[in-house]
Amino acid sequence: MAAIDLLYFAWVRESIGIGHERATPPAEIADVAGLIDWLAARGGGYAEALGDKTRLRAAVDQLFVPLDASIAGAREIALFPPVTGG
Amino acid sequence: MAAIDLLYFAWVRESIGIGHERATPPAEIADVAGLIDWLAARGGGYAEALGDKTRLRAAVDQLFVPLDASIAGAREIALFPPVTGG
Amino acid sequence: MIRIRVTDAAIDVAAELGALERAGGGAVASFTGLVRDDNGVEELFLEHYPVATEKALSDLAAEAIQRWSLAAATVIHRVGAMTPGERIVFVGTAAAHRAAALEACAFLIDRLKTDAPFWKRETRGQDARWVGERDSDRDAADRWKR
Amino acid sequence: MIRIRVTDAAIDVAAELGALERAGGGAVASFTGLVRDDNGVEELFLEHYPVATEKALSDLAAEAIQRWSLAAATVIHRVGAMTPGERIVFVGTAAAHRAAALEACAFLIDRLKTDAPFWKRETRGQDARWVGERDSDRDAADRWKR
Repeated sequence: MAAIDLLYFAWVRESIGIGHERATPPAEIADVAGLIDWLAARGGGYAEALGDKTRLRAAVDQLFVPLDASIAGAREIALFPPVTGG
Repeated sequence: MAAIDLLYFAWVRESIGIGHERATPPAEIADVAGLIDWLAARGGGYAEALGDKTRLRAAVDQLFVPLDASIAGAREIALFPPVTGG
Repeated sequence: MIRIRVTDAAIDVAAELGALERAGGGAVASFTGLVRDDNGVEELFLEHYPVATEKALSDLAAEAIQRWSLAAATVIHRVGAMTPGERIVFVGTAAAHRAAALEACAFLIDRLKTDAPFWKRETRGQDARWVGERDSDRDAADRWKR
Repeated sequence: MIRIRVTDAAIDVAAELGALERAGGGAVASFTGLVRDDNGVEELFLEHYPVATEKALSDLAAEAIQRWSLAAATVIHRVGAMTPGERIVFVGTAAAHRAAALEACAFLIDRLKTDAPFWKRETRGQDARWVGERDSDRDAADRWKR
Protein backbone atom coordinates (compact mmCIF):
# COMPACT_ATOMS: atom_id res chain seq x y z
CA MET A 1 0.00 0.00 0.00
CA ALA A 2 1.19 3.51 -0.82
CA ALA A 3 1.78 6.16 1.81
CA ILE A 4 -1.38 7.98 2.95
CA ASP A 5 -1.71 11.52 4.28
CA LEU A 6 -3.35 11.29 7.69
CA LEU A 7 -5.09 14.39 9.09
CA TYR A 8 -6.34 14.83 12.66
CA PHE A 9 -8.69 17.53 13.92
CA ALA A 10 -9.96 18.98 17.21
CA TRP A 11 -9.25 16.80 20.28
CA VAL A 12 -8.02 13.97 18.08
CA ARG A 13 -5.28 16.32 16.87
CA GLU A 14 -4.58 17.56 20.40
CA SER A 15 -4.30 14.07 21.89
CA ILE A 16 -2.06 12.74 19.13
CA GLY A 17 -0.02 15.95 19.23
CA ILE A 18 0.18 16.51 15.48
CA GLY A 19 -2.34 17.49 12.79
CA HIS A 20 -0.72 15.75 9.86
CA GLU A 21 1.56 12.81 9.11
CA ARG A 22 2.26 10.35 6.32
CA ALA A 23 1.99 6.63 7.01
CA THR A 24 1.94 3.35 5.12
CA PRO A 25 -0.52 0.92 6.73
CA PRO A 26 0.09 -2.83 6.21
CA ALA A 27 -1.65 -4.29 3.17
CA GLU A 28 -4.15 -6.31 5.22
CA ILE A 29 -5.83 -3.17 6.56
CA ALA A 30 -8.94 -2.74 4.40
CA ASP A 31 -11.15 -0.12 6.02
CA VAL A 32 -11.10 3.03 8.14
CA ALA A 33 -11.89 1.07 11.32
CA GLY A 34 -8.86 -1.15 10.69
CA LEU A 35 -6.67 1.91 10.16
CA ILE A 36 -7.91 3.40 13.44
CA ASP A 37 -7.08 0.18 15.34
CA TRP A 38 -3.64 0.04 13.74
CA LEU A 39 -2.91 3.65 14.76
CA ALA A 40 -4.35 3.20 18.27
CA ALA A 41 -1.98 0.27 18.79
CA ARG A 42 0.89 2.78 18.78
CA GLY A 43 -0.28 3.65 22.33
CA GLY A 44 0.12 7.00 24.11
CA GLY A 45 -1.81 9.87 22.54
CA TYR A 46 -2.89 7.61 19.66
CA ALA A 47 -4.53 5.11 22.02
CA GLU A 48 -6.15 7.97 23.93
CA ALA A 49 -7.52 9.67 20.81
CA LEU A 50 -8.50 6.60 18.84
CA GLY A 51 -9.46 4.00 21.48
CA ASP A 52 -13.21 4.62 21.30
CA LYS A 53 -14.43 4.48 17.71
CA THR A 54 -17.98 5.58 18.62
CA ARG A 55 -16.54 9.07 19.24
CA LEU A 56 -14.86 9.23 15.83
CA ARG A 57 -15.84 10.30 12.32
CA ALA A 58 -13.76 10.02 9.15
CA ALA A 59 -13.29 11.37 5.66
CA VAL A 60 -11.52 9.58 2.81
CA ASP A 61 -10.14 11.95 0.17
CA GLN A 62 -12.28 14.70 1.76
CA LEU A 63 -15.54 12.77 1.53
CA PHE A 64 -17.34 11.90 4.80
CA VAL A 65 -17.57 8.10 5.10
CA PRO A 66 -18.73 5.50 7.64
CA LEU A 67 -15.92 3.71 9.49
CA ASP A 68 -16.40 0.51 7.48
CA ALA A 69 -15.50 2.36 4.27
CA SER A 70 -12.64 0.95 2.23
CA ILE A 71 -9.30 2.74 2.26
CA ALA A 72 -8.09 1.11 -0.96
CA GLY A 73 -6.44 3.74 -3.15
CA ALA A 74 -6.99 6.51 -0.58
CA ARG A 75 -4.53 9.40 -0.69
CA GLU A 76 -5.84 11.37 2.32
CA ILE A 77 -7.72 10.13 5.38
CA ALA A 78 -8.96 12.46 8.10
CA LEU A 79 -10.02 11.38 11.60
CA PHE A 80 -11.99 13.70 13.85
CA PRO A 81 -14.85 14.04 16.35
CA PRO A 82 -18.43 14.78 15.22
CA VAL A 83 -18.53 18.25 13.69
CA THR A 84 -19.82 21.22 15.71
CA GLY A 85 -19.75 24.25 13.40
CA GLY A 86 -22.34 26.88 12.68
CA MET B 1 -76.16 58.33 15.83
CA ALA B 2 -73.07 60.52 16.25
CA ALA B 3 -70.83 61.58 13.40
CA ILE B 4 -68.29 58.96 12.34
CA ASP B 5 -64.88 59.50 10.78
CA LEU B 6 -64.82 57.59 7.51
CA LEU B 7 -61.45 56.65 6.01
CA TYR B 8 -60.87 55.29 2.50
CA PHE B 9 -57.69 53.68 1.19
CA ALA B 10 -56.13 52.57 -2.11
CA TRP B 11 -58.59 52.41 -5.04
CA VAL B 12 -61.53 52.98 -2.71
CA ARG B 13 -59.97 56.36 -1.85
CA GLU B 14 -59.15 57.08 -5.50
CA SER B 15 -62.67 56.25 -6.75
CA ILE B 16 -64.40 58.28 -4.05
CA GLY B 17 -61.90 61.09 -4.52
CA ILE B 18 -61.22 61.77 -0.83
CA GLY B 19 -59.43 59.83 1.91
CA HIS B 20 -61.41 61.13 4.86
CA GLU B 21 -64.81 62.58 5.67
CA ARG B 22 -67.22 62.81 8.57
CA ALA B 23 -70.72 61.46 8.17
CA THR B 24 -73.76 60.70 10.31
CA PRO B 25 -75.50 57.55 9.04
CA PRO B 26 -79.23 57.14 9.80
CA ALA B 27 -79.99 55.32 13.05
CA GLU B 28 -81.34 52.21 11.31
CA ILE B 29 -77.93 51.34 9.86
CA ALA B 30 -76.56 48.66 12.17
CA ASP B 31 -73.51 47.14 10.53
CA VAL B 32 -70.61 47.88 8.17
CA ALA B 33 -72.44 46.33 5.19
CA GLY B 34 -75.38 48.66 5.80
CA LEU B 35 -73.02 51.64 5.96
CA ILE B 36 -71.43 50.60 2.66
CA ASP B 37 -74.84 50.36 0.96
CA TRP B 38 -75.83 53.76 2.35
CA LEU B 39 -72.63 55.35 1.03
CA ALA B 40 -72.86 53.56 -2.36
CA ALA B 41 -76.38 54.98 -2.82
CA ARG B 42 -74.74 58.41 -3.15
CA GLY B 43 -73.79 57.24 -6.67
CA GLY B 44 -70.78 58.38 -8.73
CA GLY B 45 -67.40 57.44 -7.25
CA TYR B 46 -69.13 56.03 -4.15
CA ALA B 47 -71.18 53.60 -6.21
CA GLU B 48 -68.11 52.66 -8.22
CA ALA B 49 -65.92 52.06 -5.15
CA LEU B 50 -68.50 50.45 -2.89
CA GLY B 51 -70.85 48.61 -5.27
CA ASP B 52 -69.22 45.19 -4.90
CA LYS B 53 -68.83 44.29 -1.23
CA THR B 54 -66.85 41.10 -2.00
CA ARG B 55 -63.93 43.38 -2.96
CA LEU B 56 -64.04 45.34 0.31
CA ARG B 57 -62.59 44.97 3.76
CA ALA B 58 -63.22 47.13 6.83
CA ALA B 59 -61.88 48.24 10.17
CA VAL B 60 -63.93 49.67 13.02
CA ASP B 61 -61.91 51.85 15.36
CA GLN B 62 -58.76 50.43 13.74
CA LEU B 63 -59.70 46.79 14.31
CA PHE B 64 -60.22 44.59 11.25
CA VAL B 65 -63.81 43.31 11.24
CA PRO B 66 -66.11 41.28 8.98
CA LEU B 67 -68.70 43.32 7.09
CA ASP B 68 -71.52 42.17 9.36
CA ALA B 69 -69.81 43.79 12.37
CA SER B 70 -71.87 46.31 14.31
CA ILE B 71 -71.07 50.00 13.94
CA ALA B 72 -72.82 50.97 17.17
CA GLY B 73 -70.63 53.44 19.04
CA ALA B 74 -67.95 53.47 16.33
CA ARG B 75 -65.86 56.62 16.08
CA GLU B 76 -63.78 55.68 13.02
CA ILE B 77 -64.60 53.28 10.18
CA ALA B 78 -62.16 52.49 7.39
CA LEU B 79 -63.11 50.91 4.05
CA PHE B 80 -60.45 49.47 1.76
CA PRO B 81 -59.47 46.59 -0.57
CA PRO B 82 -57.70 43.46 0.74
CA VAL B 83 -54.26 44.45 2.01
CA THR B 84 -51.17 43.86 -0.15
CA GLY B 85 -48.19 44.96 1.92
CA GLY B 86 -44.89 43.25 2.61
CA MET C 1 -37.15 44.40 22.52
CA ILE C 2 -39.73 45.35 19.90
CA ARG C 3 -38.83 47.80 17.17
CA ILE C 4 -41.56 48.87 14.73
CA ARG C 5 -41.25 51.56 12.10
CA VAL C 6 -43.34 52.74 9.15
CA THR C 7 -41.22 55.16 7.19
CA ASP C 8 -40.83 56.93 3.87
CA ALA C 9 -37.02 56.82 4.22
CA ALA C 10 -34.73 54.04 2.97
CA ILE C 11 -34.43 51.07 5.34
CA ASP C 12 -30.96 50.72 6.90
CA VAL C 13 -30.60 46.94 7.10
CA ALA C 14 -27.12 47.03 8.62
CA ALA C 15 -28.28 49.24 11.49
CA GLU C 16 -31.34 47.08 12.14
CA LEU C 17 -29.28 43.86 12.15
CA GLY C 18 -26.74 45.47 14.47
CA ALA C 19 -29.48 46.28 16.98
CA LEU C 20 -30.80 42.70 16.77
CA GLU C 21 -27.29 41.28 17.31
CA ARG C 22 -26.84 43.45 20.40
CA ALA C 23 -30.17 42.26 21.83
CA GLY C 24 -28.46 39.01 22.82
CA GLY C 25 -29.64 35.54 21.94
CA GLY C 26 -26.91 34.48 19.57
CA ALA C 27 -29.19 33.68 16.62
CA VAL C 28 -30.43 36.45 14.31
CA ALA C 29 -32.67 35.89 11.29
CA SER C 30 -33.86 38.45 8.79
CA PHE C 31 -36.04 38.85 5.75
CA THR C 32 -35.84 41.74 3.31
CA GLY C 33 -38.39 42.35 0.57
CA LEU C 34 -37.30 44.44 -2.40
CA VAL C 35 -39.24 46.14 -5.19
CA ARG C 36 -39.04 43.89 -8.24
CA ASP C 37 -39.13 45.21 -11.78
CA ASP C 38 -41.62 42.50 -12.78
CA ASN C 39 -43.06 43.19 -16.19
CA GLY C 40 -41.58 46.64 -16.40
CA VAL C 41 -42.73 48.14 -13.10
CA GLU C 42 -41.20 51.64 -12.88
CA GLU C 43 -42.62 52.78 -9.57
CA LEU C 44 -44.20 51.09 -6.58
CA PHE C 45 -46.33 53.23 -4.29
CA LEU C 46 -47.14 51.97 -0.79
CA GLU C 47 -50.16 53.42 0.98
CA HIS C 48 -51.01 52.63 4.59
CA TYR C 49 -53.51 53.28 7.36
CA PRO C 50 -51.55 55.33 9.89
CA VAL C 51 -51.69 54.24 13.55
CA ALA C 52 -53.58 51.05 12.58
CA THR C 53 -50.45 49.89 10.71
CA GLU C 54 -48.18 50.46 13.68
CA LYS C 55 -50.67 48.67 15.95
CA ALA C 56 -50.90 45.68 13.60
CA LEU C 57 -47.10 45.38 13.38
CA SER C 58 -46.68 45.79 17.14
CA ASP C 59 -49.28 43.11 17.81
CA LEU C 60 -47.53 40.70 15.42
CA ALA C 61 -44.12 41.38 16.97
CA ALA C 62 -45.51 40.87 20.48
CA GLU C 63 -47.11 37.58 19.43
CA ALA C 64 -43.82 36.40 17.88
CA ILE C 65 -41.82 37.34 20.97
CA GLN C 66 -44.19 35.46 23.22
CA ARG C 67 -44.58 32.39 20.99
CA TRP C 68 -40.86 31.89 20.20
CA SER C 69 -39.33 33.49 23.34
CA LEU C 70 -37.45 35.99 21.22
CA ALA C 71 -34.86 38.40 22.57
CA ALA C 72 -35.98 40.94 19.95
CA ALA C 73 -38.23 41.47 16.95
CA THR C 74 -38.00 44.25 14.39
CA VAL C 75 -40.46 45.14 11.63
CA ILE C 76 -39.74 48.10 9.34
CA HIS C 77 -42.08 48.88 6.45
CA ARG C 78 -41.46 51.50 3.80
CA VAL C 79 -44.34 53.67 2.52
CA GLY C 80 -44.62 56.15 -0.33
CA ALA C 81 -43.01 55.94 -3.78
CA MET C 82 -40.19 53.46 -4.50
CA THR C 83 -38.30 52.21 -7.53
CA PRO C 84 -37.13 48.65 -8.37
CA GLY C 85 -34.30 47.44 -6.14
CA GLU C 86 -35.37 49.48 -3.11
CA ARG C 87 -36.27 47.76 0.16
CA ILE C 88 -40.00 47.60 0.94
CA VAL C 89 -39.90 45.63 4.16
CA PHE C 90 -37.41 44.32 6.71
CA VAL C 91 -38.26 41.75 9.36
CA GLY C 92 -35.66 40.61 11.89
CA THR C 93 -35.61 38.39 14.96
CA ALA C 94 -33.12 37.50 17.67
CA ALA C 95 -33.39 34.33 19.76
CA ALA C 96 -31.32 31.84 21.71
CA HIS C 97 -31.85 29.16 19.05
CA ARG C 98 -31.77 29.31 15.28
CA ALA C 99 -35.07 27.51 14.70
CA ALA C 100 -36.92 30.06 16.86
CA ALA C 101 -35.32 33.00 15.05
CA LEU C 102 -36.01 31.59 11.58
CA GLU C 103 -39.58 30.45 12.27
CA ALA C 104 -40.53 33.71 13.95
CA CYS C 105 -39.08 35.62 10.99
CA ALA C 106 -41.23 33.58 8.55
CA PHE C 107 -44.27 34.09 10.81
CA LEU C 108 -43.81 37.86 10.87
CA ILE C 109 -43.53 38.32 7.11
CA ASP C 110 -46.33 35.86 6.34
CA ARG C 111 -48.75 37.47 8.77
CA LEU C 112 -47.72 41.01 7.87
CA LYS C 113 -48.89 40.29 4.32
CA THR C 114 -52.47 39.65 5.43
CA ASP C 115 -52.81 41.49 8.76
CA ALA C 116 -51.22 44.90 8.25
CA PRO C 117 -53.08 47.64 6.34
CA PHE C 118 -50.71 48.40 3.45
CA TRP C 119 -51.66 48.66 -0.23
CA LYS C 120 -49.37 48.52 -3.25
CA ARG C 121 -49.88 50.41 -6.50
CA GLU C 122 -47.63 49.58 -9.47
CA THR C 123 -46.92 52.07 -12.24
CA ARG C 124 -45.81 51.01 -15.71
CA GLY C 125 -45.63 53.97 -18.09
CA GLN C 126 -49.06 55.63 -17.99
CA ASP C 127 -50.67 52.59 -16.37
CA ALA C 128 -51.07 52.64 -12.57
CA ARG C 129 -52.90 49.78 -10.93
CA TRP C 130 -53.47 48.54 -7.41
CA VAL C 131 -52.07 45.09 -6.68
CA GLY C 132 -54.70 42.44 -5.95
CA GLU C 133 -54.89 40.07 -3.01
CA ARG C 134 -53.01 36.78 -3.47
CA ASP C 135 -54.48 33.47 -2.33
CA SER C 136 -50.97 32.17 -1.64
CA ASP C 137 -50.48 34.96 0.92
CA ARG C 138 -53.67 33.95 2.74
CA ASP C 139 -52.52 30.32 2.77
CA ALA C 140 -49.07 31.29 4.08
CA ALA C 141 -50.61 33.33 6.90
CA ASP C 142 -53.07 30.56 7.75
CA ARG C 143 -50.33 28.03 8.47
CA TRP C 144 -49.42 29.97 11.63
CA LYS C 145 -52.92 29.63 13.11
CA ARG C 146 -52.97 27.37 16.14
CA MET D 1 -24.58 33.06 -7.69
CA ILE D 2 -22.80 31.05 -5.01
CA ARG D 3 -20.56 32.79 -2.53
CA ILE D 4 -18.61 30.66 -0.04
CA ARG D 5 -15.96 31.89 2.34
CA VAL D 6 -14.07 30.45 5.31
CA THR D 7 -12.22 33.30 6.95
CA ASP D 8 -10.44 34.42 10.09
CA ALA D 9 -11.62 38.00 9.53
CA ALA D 10 -14.84 39.54 10.87
CA ILE D 11 -17.91 38.84 8.73
CA ASP D 12 -19.29 41.95 7.01
CA VAL D 13 -23.04 41.23 7.08
CA ALA D 14 -24.01 44.49 5.35
CA ALA D 15 -21.73 43.75 2.38
CA GLU D 16 -23.02 40.17 2.09
CA LEU D 17 -26.65 41.27 2.22
CA GLY D 18 -25.96 43.96 -0.36
CA ALA D 19 -24.57 41.36 -2.77
CA LEU D 20 -27.63 39.14 -2.20
CA GLU D 21 -29.99 42.07 -2.81
CA ARG D 22 -28.22 42.86 -6.08
CA ALA D 23 -28.52 39.22 -7.23
CA GLY D 24 -32.17 39.91 -8.04
CA GLY D 25 -35.13 37.89 -6.86
CA GLY D 26 -36.75 40.40 -4.57
CA ALA D 27 -36.70 38.22 -1.42
CA VAL D 28 -33.58 37.98 0.72
CA ALA D 29 -33.32 35.90 3.90
CA SER D 30 -30.37 35.67 6.27
CA PHE D 31 -29.21 33.91 9.38
CA THR D 32 -26.34 35.10 11.57
CA GLY D 33 -24.90 33.03 14.41
CA LEU D 34 -23.01 34.87 17.14
CA VAL D 35 -20.67 33.69 19.88
CA ARG D 36 -22.69 33.50 23.08
CA ASP D 37 -21.17 34.06 26.50
CA ASP D 38 -23.04 31.02 27.84
CA ASN D 39 -21.75 30.04 31.25
CA GLY D 40 -18.82 32.41 31.12
CA VAL D 41 -17.24 31.48 27.78
CA GLU D 42 -14.35 33.87 27.19
CA GLU D 43 -13.08 32.56 23.88
CA LEU D 44 -14.44 30.38 21.14
CA PHE D 45 -11.94 28.74 18.80
CA LEU D 46 -13.13 27.37 15.47
CA GLU D 47 -11.01 24.72 13.76
CA HIS D 48 -11.79 23.42 10.27
CA TYR D 49 -10.62 20.99 7.62
CA PRO D 50 -9.36 23.22 4.80
CA VAL D 51 -10.60 22.52 1.28
CA ALA D 52 -13.06 19.91 2.61
CA THR D 53 -14.92 22.73 4.38
CA GLU D 54 -15.20 24.85 1.25
CA LYS D 55 -16.34 21.79 -0.71
CA ALA D 56 -19.02 20.92 1.88
CA LEU D 57 -20.33 24.50 1.90
CA SER D 58 -20.30 24.73 -1.90
CA ASP D 59 -22.19 21.45 -2.20
CA LEU D 60 -24.84 22.65 0.28
CA ALA D 61 -25.21 25.98 -1.53
CA ALA D 62 -25.54 24.24 -4.90
CA GLU D 63 -28.19 21.89 -3.48
CA ALA D 64 -30.13 24.83 -2.03
CA ILE D 65 -29.97 26.78 -5.30
CA GLN D 66 -31.26 23.81 -7.24
CA ARG D 67 -33.96 22.79 -4.75
CA TRP D 68 -35.42 26.27 -4.15
CA SER D 69 -34.52 27.93 -7.50
CA LEU D 70 -32.49 30.57 -5.69
CA ALA D 71 -30.99 33.60 -7.39
CA ALA D 72 -28.09 33.42 -4.92
CA ALA D 73 -26.77 31.65 -1.84
CA THR D 74 -24.01 32.83 0.48
CA VAL D 75 -22.30 30.93 3.29
CA ILE D 76 -19.53 32.62 5.29
CA HIS D 77 -17.96 30.82 8.25
CA ARG D 78 -15.47 32.33 10.63
CA VAL D 79 -12.50 30.26 11.88
CA GLY D 80 -9.85 30.87 14.53
CA ALA D 81 -10.31 32.62 17.89
CA MET D 82 -13.41 34.71 18.64
CA THR D 83 -14.95 36.41 21.66
CA PRO D 84 -18.63 36.63 22.71
CA GLY D 85 -20.73 38.84 20.43
CA GLU D 86 -18.65 38.15 17.30
CA ARG D 87 -20.27 36.55 14.26
CA ILE D 88 -19.43 32.87 13.69
CA VAL D 89 -21.54 32.19 10.65
CA PHE D 90 -23.63 34.02 8.08
CA VAL D 91 -26.03 32.30 5.69
CA GLY D 92 -28.00 34.28 3.12
CA THR D 93 -30.31 33.48 0.24
CA ALA D 94 -32.03 35.42 -2.54
CA ALA D 95 -35.10 34.13 -4.36
CA ALA D 96 -38.18 35.29 -6.21
CA HIS D 97 -40.44 34.26 -3.33
CA ARG D 98 -40.10 34.68 0.40
CA ALA D 99 -40.88 31.06 1.32
CA ALA D 100 -38.05 29.80 -0.91
CA ALA D 101 -35.57 32.29 0.55
CA LEU D 102 -36.51 31.52 4.16
CA GLU D 103 -36.67 27.74 3.78
CA ALA D 104 -33.38 27.58 1.90
CA CYS D 105 -31.78 29.70 4.61
CA ALA D 106 -32.99 27.28 7.32
CA PHE D 107 -31.80 24.33 5.22
CA LEU D 108 -28.31 25.80 4.82
CA ILE D 109 -27.73 26.50 8.51
CA ASP D 110 -29.27 23.18 9.64
CA ARG D 111 -27.20 21.10 7.22
CA LEU D 112 -24.03 23.13 7.77
CA LYS D 113 -24.18 22.09 11.44
CA THR D 114 -23.86 18.39 10.57
CA ASP D 115 -22.20 18.32 7.15
CA ALA D 116 -19.34 20.82 7.28
CA PRO D 117 -16.08 19.93 9.07
CA PHE D 118 -15.85 22.63 11.74
CA TRP D 119 -15.10 22.07 15.43
CA LYS D 120 -15.68 24.46 18.33
CA ARG D 121 -13.52 24.75 21.44
CA GLU D 122 -14.74 26.89 24.32
CA THR D 123 -12.38 28.46 26.84
CA ARG D 124 -13.49 29.50 30.32
CA GLY D 125 -10.57 30.67 32.43
CA GLN D 126 -8.02 27.81 32.41
CA ASP D 127 -10.58 25.32 31.12
CA ALA D 128 -10.66 24.66 27.36
CA ARG D 129 -13.00 22.01 26.06
CA TRP D 130 -14.25 20.86 22.68
CA VAL D 131 -17.99 21.20 22.18
CA GLY D 132 -19.84 17.90 21.79
CA GLU D 133 -22.26 16.86 19.07
CA ARG D 134 -25.91 17.80 19.68
CA ASP D 135 -28.75 15.39 18.93
CA SER D 136 -31.02 18.35 18.14
CA ASP D 137 -28.64 19.39 15.34
CA ARG D 138 -28.83 15.92 13.79
CA ASP D 139 -32.64 16.01 13.98
CA ALA D 140 -32.74 19.49 12.41
CA ALA D 141 -30.54 18.35 9.52
CA ASP D 142 -32.56 15.17 9.03
CA ARG D 143 -35.79 17.06 8.37
CA TRP D 144 -34.37 18.22 5.00
CA LYS D 145 -33.82 14.66 3.76
CA ARG D 146 -36.19 13.78 0.93
